Amino acid sequence: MGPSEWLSMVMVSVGVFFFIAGSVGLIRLPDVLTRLHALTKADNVGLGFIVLGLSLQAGSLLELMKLLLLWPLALLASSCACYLVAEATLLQSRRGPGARRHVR
Amino acid sequence: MTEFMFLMAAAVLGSVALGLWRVVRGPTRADAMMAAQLVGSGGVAVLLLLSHAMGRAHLVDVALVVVLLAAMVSVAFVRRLGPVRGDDGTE
Amino acid sequence: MTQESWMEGTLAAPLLGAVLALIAGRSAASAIGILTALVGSAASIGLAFAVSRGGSFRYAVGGWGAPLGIDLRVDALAAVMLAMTGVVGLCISVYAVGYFRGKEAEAASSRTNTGPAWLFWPMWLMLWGGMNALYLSGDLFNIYVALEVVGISGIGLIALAGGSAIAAALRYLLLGLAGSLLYIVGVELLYAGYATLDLEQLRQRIDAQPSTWLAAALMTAGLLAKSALFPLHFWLPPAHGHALAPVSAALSALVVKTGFYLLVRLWLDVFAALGTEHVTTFLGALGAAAVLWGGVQALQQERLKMMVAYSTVAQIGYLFMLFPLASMSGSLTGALLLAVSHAMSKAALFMCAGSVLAVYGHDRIQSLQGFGALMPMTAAAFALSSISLIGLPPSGGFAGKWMLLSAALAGGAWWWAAIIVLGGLLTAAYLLRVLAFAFLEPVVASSTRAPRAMELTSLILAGMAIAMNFALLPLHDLLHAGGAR
Amino acid sequence: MSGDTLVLDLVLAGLLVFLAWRLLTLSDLFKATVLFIVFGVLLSLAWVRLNAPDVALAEAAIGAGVTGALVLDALRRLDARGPADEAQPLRLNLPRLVGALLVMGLGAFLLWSVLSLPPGWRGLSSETAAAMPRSGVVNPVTASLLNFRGYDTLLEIAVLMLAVLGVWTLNAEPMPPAEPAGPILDVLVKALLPPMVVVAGYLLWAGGHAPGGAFQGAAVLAAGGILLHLARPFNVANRGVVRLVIGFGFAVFLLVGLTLATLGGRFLELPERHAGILILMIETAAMISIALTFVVLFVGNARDNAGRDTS
Repeated sequence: MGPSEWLSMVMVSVGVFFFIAGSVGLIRLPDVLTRLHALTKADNVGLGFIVLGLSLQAGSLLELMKLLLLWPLALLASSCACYLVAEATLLQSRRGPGARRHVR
Repeated sequence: MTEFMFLMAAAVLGSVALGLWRVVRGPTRADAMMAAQLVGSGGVAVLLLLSHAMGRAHLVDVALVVVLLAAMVSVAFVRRLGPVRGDDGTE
Repeated sequence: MTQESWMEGTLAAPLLGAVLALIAGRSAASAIGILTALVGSAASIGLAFAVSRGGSFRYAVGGWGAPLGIDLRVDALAAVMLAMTGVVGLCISVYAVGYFRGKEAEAASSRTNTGPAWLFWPMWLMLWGGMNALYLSGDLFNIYVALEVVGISGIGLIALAGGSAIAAALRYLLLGLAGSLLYIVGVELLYAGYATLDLEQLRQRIDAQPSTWLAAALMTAGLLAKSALFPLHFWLPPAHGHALAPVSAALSALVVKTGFYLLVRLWLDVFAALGTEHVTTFLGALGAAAVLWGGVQALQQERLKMMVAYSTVAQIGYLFMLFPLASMSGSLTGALLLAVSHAMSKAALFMCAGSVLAVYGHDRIQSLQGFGALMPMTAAAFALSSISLIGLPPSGGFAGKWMLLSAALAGGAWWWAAIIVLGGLLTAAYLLRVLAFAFLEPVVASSTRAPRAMELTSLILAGMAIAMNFALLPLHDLLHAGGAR
Repeated sequence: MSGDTLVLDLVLAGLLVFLAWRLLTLSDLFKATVLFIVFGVLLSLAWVRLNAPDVALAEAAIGAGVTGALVLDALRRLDARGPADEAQPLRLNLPRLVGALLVMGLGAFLLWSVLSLPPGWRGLSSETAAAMPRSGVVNPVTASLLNFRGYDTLLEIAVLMLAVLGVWTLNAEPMPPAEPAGPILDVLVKALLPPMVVVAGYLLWAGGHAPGGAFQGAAVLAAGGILLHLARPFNVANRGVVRLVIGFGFAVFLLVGLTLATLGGRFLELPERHAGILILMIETAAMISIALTFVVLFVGNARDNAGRDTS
């Protein structure tokens, strides 16, 4: 195995570590917002490392391009989604428990 | 290397399984949404790892589709079912 | 024109009409519908003549041929079903024009919206196209897809009535999906065993494996549910009883025959090598139970449409008596004749019920006193259809039952004969009960009239059901020439 | 299943079974919905492991994505009706027990019959391989769907079209108004729409030689439409343009088939030389129609005024 393989394996391992850390955070942390924080780390960083590690091994330019397109999309999507969830949570807690969102 | 990638894929899947505990446990709807998101990115990671391990480049396409669809579903979650119940454990 | 072009017309006309009606929308849907119905029924009748002259043939869609591609198989059995669908379908289309025009006039006077009533046309033509595809098909998976087309368009059509019909449509959907699931699992098992989906190739390769028996059982269960044979009939009366009149006519007269047709194909042809005597007896016994149960239920109904719907439950039972009698000569001719004349008389009965509803605003049998005087054409249609359904001579129903009866007696199976006679008596009881009310003095004078097109088409269909009496010999010849078994 | 993949496959299979069980027994519909979406993603992974990437794509896009959004939408409508009766947790009674035993028996039998398939069972793969050079495409799945068994696909497209008609017959209650979209949601929509369109086009094109095709492309395209609708609700009532697009794919497919029949071939017999371009044409039309179909299924038939019973 050459150095690029080793580097790939290290990066993938780091990525997987972040995934596991994210899940542990999702289980252990006390409230919605902190759990959200943990999850976003897993999403963004974990997937990022895995993509980086694998892109070292990409077989073709097209594959590399797709891999490198994929991560920013995932980053954008999960960050925005987390923001939206957090916003909804805050709105909800301001209105008090039991209130329905669509009731104005 | 192949074996390593399969094992890593299994590890990501395992962490997704851990996250599912949150879905079942709750207590708020936001938690369940988060877990669904985790499955989205976890699924993508598994697909990418499998793409390498199984030697099938086009699995990256499947991952791309999962990313886009997961984003849409996340928005659907928030827009359709923002947390209706009280937060911080009151159910 | 060649056999092939008649077949292509039969296959494509309703499908093309459906999509054109959809694109055209409210303004032109009914015109496209009538035009399509004319072309489609002409094509299917032409096909029947072509088959009677040239015999059965196969047609490789896409040019690949089985097992890779899909082969259609057009024989006399298929041709009869297609022609039946064509003739009854044309009448239903004409009736529907009058029916929806009447609804519109009613809506205009009460200033309500008729809503999406025009959606009837694309869905009905698609249903027709699905049935044609199913009768033409010689491929198990293709049949599955055709079943789906038939099922989904049927659900949409039932839902058109709104209100309580929605629940009936949903139940029909769930049952249809369950039936499809059972069927497709069976198909997968057969494909795993014999690496083909073609009916003819399957017939040649089939042997009595356990998985083949399981496949056969699953497919049969699915198809029995779809053809509403007792005891899987429970979904039919609410669905057919709540739908709009032209929809009820199409479902009760035509759609329930698709499941029966497929079971005939499977058990009397494809699976024949399995040694199927106890299965055919079982199917016949279910049919006998359906005849009795459906008849008794029909007697107790207070609404005309529900009564007619329960009558369908019973009449389907008759068709299934073919299975135990299939080895007797003439039984297939008899069952087919019964199927065709039932299609005509049942469509006519639902049309009559629709006309009655249009005039009276309800269909409670007790309060329909004297509708014979108010609507003589409808009453005549009702009476003629009743003659055929009961099986009095001369009528298609009589000839069909006669053939089955003599097949049963020739085989010494007097118990099947007894059921046939008993079922006829039950049918007479519930139909004559309505007719008795028809010819009493009218108690209400109603100024509303059903559109002429509605009353006339029901009368024509009922007349055809009678005339089917004389179709016995031509049908026999067609089956002979077209090589159905 | 070699040693390399054993752990992964066991975890995956175990998770799927666990999810299926929880899904059926949870009394909270919301959680069940989440698990349903999760189940879809994992099922797509299972299809990957079974070497069926085309199915994996369809499952990820339609099974998890579009269907998930539909179920969420339905759940919101139930929510809006006020405190719905929470679904009763599934208890075991005698009929259910009998049903469960029957299904398990059937499952066991299916398993047995799969295991008893002759070793090296190939189905029709040698016939398919022999016909591939004449099919106009390289991906055998696309060749089957659009050429060898294109007639099936034509009728499947009819089923999708019928689904739209079915939705139009129902007068759904209008969706309760949502909060206006915030800036972040706007950014997300603007940023995601272009890649969605590109990916849909890519999948359509890739279908000729790799997993992909009209259904998968359409699902991604539809996801874009649904996303847009979620941010800024719009109406796709049965107007002329909408109906034209819905019927377009089916009409093109059918007309191609009929034209070929009148030109001397058989119905849907694609001439070898032009098969590739005809397939692309049919798929493009189908993709556009199917995408709009999914969007209509999601948006529904909410009328401006309260849904009136029009029976």
